[in-house]
Amino acid sequence: MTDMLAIQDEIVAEFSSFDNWADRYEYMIELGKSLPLIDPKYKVDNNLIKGCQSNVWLHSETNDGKLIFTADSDAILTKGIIAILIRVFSNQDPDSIMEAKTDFIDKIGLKNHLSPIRANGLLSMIKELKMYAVKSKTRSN
Amino acid sequence: MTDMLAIQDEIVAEFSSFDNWADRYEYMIELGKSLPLIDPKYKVDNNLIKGCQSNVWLHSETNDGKLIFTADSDAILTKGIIAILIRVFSNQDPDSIMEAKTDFIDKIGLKNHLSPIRANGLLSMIKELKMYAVKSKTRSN
Amino acid sequence: MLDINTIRKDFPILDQKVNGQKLIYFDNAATSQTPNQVVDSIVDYYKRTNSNIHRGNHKLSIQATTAYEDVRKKLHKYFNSRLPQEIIFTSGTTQSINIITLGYTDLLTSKDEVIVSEMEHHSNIVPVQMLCERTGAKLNVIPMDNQGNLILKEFDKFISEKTKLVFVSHVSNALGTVNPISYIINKSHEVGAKVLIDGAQGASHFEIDFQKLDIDYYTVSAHKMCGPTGTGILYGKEELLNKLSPWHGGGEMIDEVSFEKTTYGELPHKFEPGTPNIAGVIAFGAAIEYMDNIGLDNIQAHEDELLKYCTQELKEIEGLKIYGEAKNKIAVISFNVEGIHHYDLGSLLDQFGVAVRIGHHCAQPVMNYFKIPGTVRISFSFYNTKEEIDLMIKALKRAITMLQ
Amino acid sequence: MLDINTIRKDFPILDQKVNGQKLIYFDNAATSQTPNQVVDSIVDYYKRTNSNIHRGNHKLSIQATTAYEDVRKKLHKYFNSRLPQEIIFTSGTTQSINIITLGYTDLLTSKDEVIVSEMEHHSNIVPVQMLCERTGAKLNVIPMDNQGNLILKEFDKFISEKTKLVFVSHVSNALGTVNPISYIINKSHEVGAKVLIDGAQGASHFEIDFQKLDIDYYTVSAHKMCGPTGTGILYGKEELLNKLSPWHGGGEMIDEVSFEKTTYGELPHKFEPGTPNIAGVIAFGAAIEYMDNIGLDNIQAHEDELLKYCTQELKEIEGLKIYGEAKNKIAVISFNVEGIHHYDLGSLLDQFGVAVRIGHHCAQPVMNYFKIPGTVRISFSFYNTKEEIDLMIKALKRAITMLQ
Ligand SMILES: Cc1ncc(COP(=O)(O)O)c(C=O)c1O
Ligand SMILES: Cc1ncc(COP(=O)(O)O)c(C=O)c1O
Repeated sequence: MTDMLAIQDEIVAEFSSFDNWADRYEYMIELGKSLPLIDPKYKVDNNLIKGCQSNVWLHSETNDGKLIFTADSDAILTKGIIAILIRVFSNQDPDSIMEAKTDFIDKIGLKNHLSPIRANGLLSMIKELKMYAVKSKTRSN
Repeated sequence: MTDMLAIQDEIVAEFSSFDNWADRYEYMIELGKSLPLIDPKYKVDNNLIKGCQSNVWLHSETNDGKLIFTADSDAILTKGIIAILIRVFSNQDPDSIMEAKTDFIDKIGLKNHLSPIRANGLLSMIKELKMYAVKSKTRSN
Repeated sequence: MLDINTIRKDFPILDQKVNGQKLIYFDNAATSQTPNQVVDSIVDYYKRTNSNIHRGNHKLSIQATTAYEDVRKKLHKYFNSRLPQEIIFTSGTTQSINIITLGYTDLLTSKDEVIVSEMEHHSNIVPVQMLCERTGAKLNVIPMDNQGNLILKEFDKFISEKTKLVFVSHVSNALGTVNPISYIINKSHEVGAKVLIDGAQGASHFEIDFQKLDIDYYTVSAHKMCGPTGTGILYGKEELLNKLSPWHGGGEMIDEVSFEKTTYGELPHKFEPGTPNIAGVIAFGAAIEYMDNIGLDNIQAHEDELLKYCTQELKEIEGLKIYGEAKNKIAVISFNVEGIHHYDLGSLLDQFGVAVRIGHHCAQPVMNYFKIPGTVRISFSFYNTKEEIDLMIKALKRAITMLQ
Repeated sequence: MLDINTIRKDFPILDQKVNGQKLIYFDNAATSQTPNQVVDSIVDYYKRTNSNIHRGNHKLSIQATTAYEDVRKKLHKYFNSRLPQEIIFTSGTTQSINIITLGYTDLLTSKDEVIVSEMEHHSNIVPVQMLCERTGAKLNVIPMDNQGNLILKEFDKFISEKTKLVFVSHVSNALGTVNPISYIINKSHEVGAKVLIDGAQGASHFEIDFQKLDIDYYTVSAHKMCGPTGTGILYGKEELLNKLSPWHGGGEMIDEVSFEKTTYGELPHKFEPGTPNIAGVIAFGAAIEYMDNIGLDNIQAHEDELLKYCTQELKEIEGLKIYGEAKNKIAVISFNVEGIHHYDLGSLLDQFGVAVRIGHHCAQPVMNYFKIPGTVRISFSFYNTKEEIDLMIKALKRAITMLQ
């Protein structure tokens, strides 16, 4: 488990190395393709996140006190966004997830490329990730 | 009975002699005061003309085949307008009234001083005057 | 203190002649004038941003959506609502009130009662009458006294567990009376009734804090507060609006549509079907900013001064009677002169360049109360001056002389 | 022939860069752009005329009222209605449709039937569903085929003496299909049913003659035909509108108001409560004039050419599927590319400066028919060019390469 802030800095550094939008987008698409895919049996309505313009399914499992996230979406750019989030949030303990700051999103200029609706979608995803952490804590208490 | 067109020309001439609005309005007010007033017993809802911003009552009687109009209003400028109309339309035979042109109204610049609602009121008055003529003809046939 | 000369530069419309005379615009309660800043925001929108909002995914659409939603946030802060989505954009006060009266159709029965005041604008009477007709609910009318105050002890008699809704204006457009809305709201809440405050004449004159006043519903028209025509807001508490059914269907207000089952979206979208007045809303934002910069305190102080001064001057005219002399009153003076019809007076004032409103001011019950067909109404805004009042008084005196 | 270069000078918004790229605006079905002439009319209104209308008696108010009513007359002539008062100003198509569906609440029972098409915009579905829910009337849905044509023999089966109302769009905003409204109107009239034509996508593209087509109700949004946001019209035959109750109450729409009895005014006022979007209506008039000067024949010819050219170019792209291939179709192309989500495509096109709409286009039943979540939609206006299509095709090809 790497420290969440360190991962965030890493991502910000990666994105700042691109000097045009096409490269940034191609990288997002690449990330999207690398997303740890959700087991098809969890791709159910119950795991759908509301507020996204494309469908986003999110699933979590606990492994050794840490939360492992898998996800999928029908849009590749959305997958890229989730891949970034999962890189930060997955394999962390619930407390860290609950307290995690997310200002790295502003730093990589993602919001510039998101419509308000999609920005809402992004917020919904983060909320959902944190909700899983809350739920997992309640369960283990 | 003077010819209706002659009366209209007369009115146009009178109004064109004023070179400022205040004189024109004062003349209208004067005309308003000279309006042949309706007998109070005819000042009933039935004789109210719709579409005017102030109340206008109109009554007609037949005398020797000619229509005699009397009227009243609670606003003096409106009375002035009716006075002008009555000067043209009263004491004429129904056929002349029905066929009368009313372009003298444009010529005296009255419409310039009327809001669209009041212009509607003016049209309503003329319509009413003509309706009396129609009715009187139907009755006498 | 306001620097009126500087302010007036923002309103080129005021600087013109009508009928050969300097325009004196005293018809602000009907619609206020629009400063350059607001007009510029419209031009800017159409020349740089124009695009349909919400469902769009391209740059212009994103910009337009952001600008539109920013105005919602601005109004939410300006009026201190608890949540931005409690601000619903409508085409104006009239539409706002109708959204509420339509929405309550399912919630009232013939056992319920509704209260309205005698002083209301038709927009706050007719929809309420329609609602009562649809549901059989009983309509109680708070009467007023001859100063133009609501008679609160009559209101106290009406208010009961049966009362479900109360409709009262913040300020009467015909008389200028500022109504005791806190009293009415508190009394109503004691029995569980909800209150709609018609704020068409309120928001332009003083600060309003929705949460502090515990307001259930409030309505505003942008065109009465330096904004454009065709937009306004309905404010409602979230929990109340959530319970209300939308009676207008269309695009944007739904979650999902199919012929089997359609589900409605969340606030504020539920009550904003179809393409809204996007340019209008953005310009409304500019208007709020403009008024906020001037400062509502300054506005109120200046308008009060005009009101006092003008009232005093008018009272010196023989035969002139003012309708509405409530202690708590603003920026509106309705009057008649003995023996002269309001219509004649208005017409002559217009010839003198003075724009006033005449007639029943969409408040016929008020006219019926005073047994008059109408009044001449002067109404001020912050850009008006004492000099304008002096000119108006002079014109009025000449008009009276001509007409008597 | 249109001189597009000259025309484009009227639309400064088209001459800008987004995301560092030349803007290509292909989202005209959502909202059209607004020429300088229309924007100027708004500025002129606020700087010279702004005033509340109808009840006013002073110069500004008279000018504003005249300008507003002149637009009504202009639209009456433009669309050839029998009477000016058959043109009701609303805030747009969605509001227009809701006025009708609310108005029919008293006129339908559970024995009646209503017909709608599968191809409609949510604004022409949801209010109709609400009406049927309120009244218990049965809703029949005309299905479509996979080319995007309404299946008329299914319509023929539905239409009967029980049918009271039919709701069909002139042009589908999702597919571009021009519907056979004459056929539908004639068949409906044979059984005494009335037809509402949702003209949101019609009036901007071709000439419409209300009387010749014997149209009962027609709706228009100004913002889709070079006009401003927040206004539009409801057209209805006088005798039909006279029978319809208003469901929105307020100022201006009444004859007399008292707590004993309120009577409604005549057309068009009955359906225009409250202060309307005065500036918007006046600008709508300027838009009609603008389009009329260009000429709808010219517009249609040019747009047809763009449609044909673009369709041809798109068809050469592997895996690209166009939804909506009706013979009679205009200015709209919906498509998807195999294996790529419309959302990804739209986002990349935006980066290339191409503004298109993605999603369900407020026509979820159409998406359900094709079993897709949405499409990319290109839509043209007369100011678009073949060069823009070429640039878009290039961008689209690059986007596809990036995404595959
Ligand atoms: C066919 C159709 N009907 C209705 C509407 C709704 O129009 P408005 O949003 O202007 O009310 C639209 C606009 O998207 C449309 O395309
Ligand atoms: C007190 C009051 N209520 C309601 C209204 C109606 O507002 P609008 O015409 O903007 O809908 C007005 C406007 O005259 C008003 O003064």
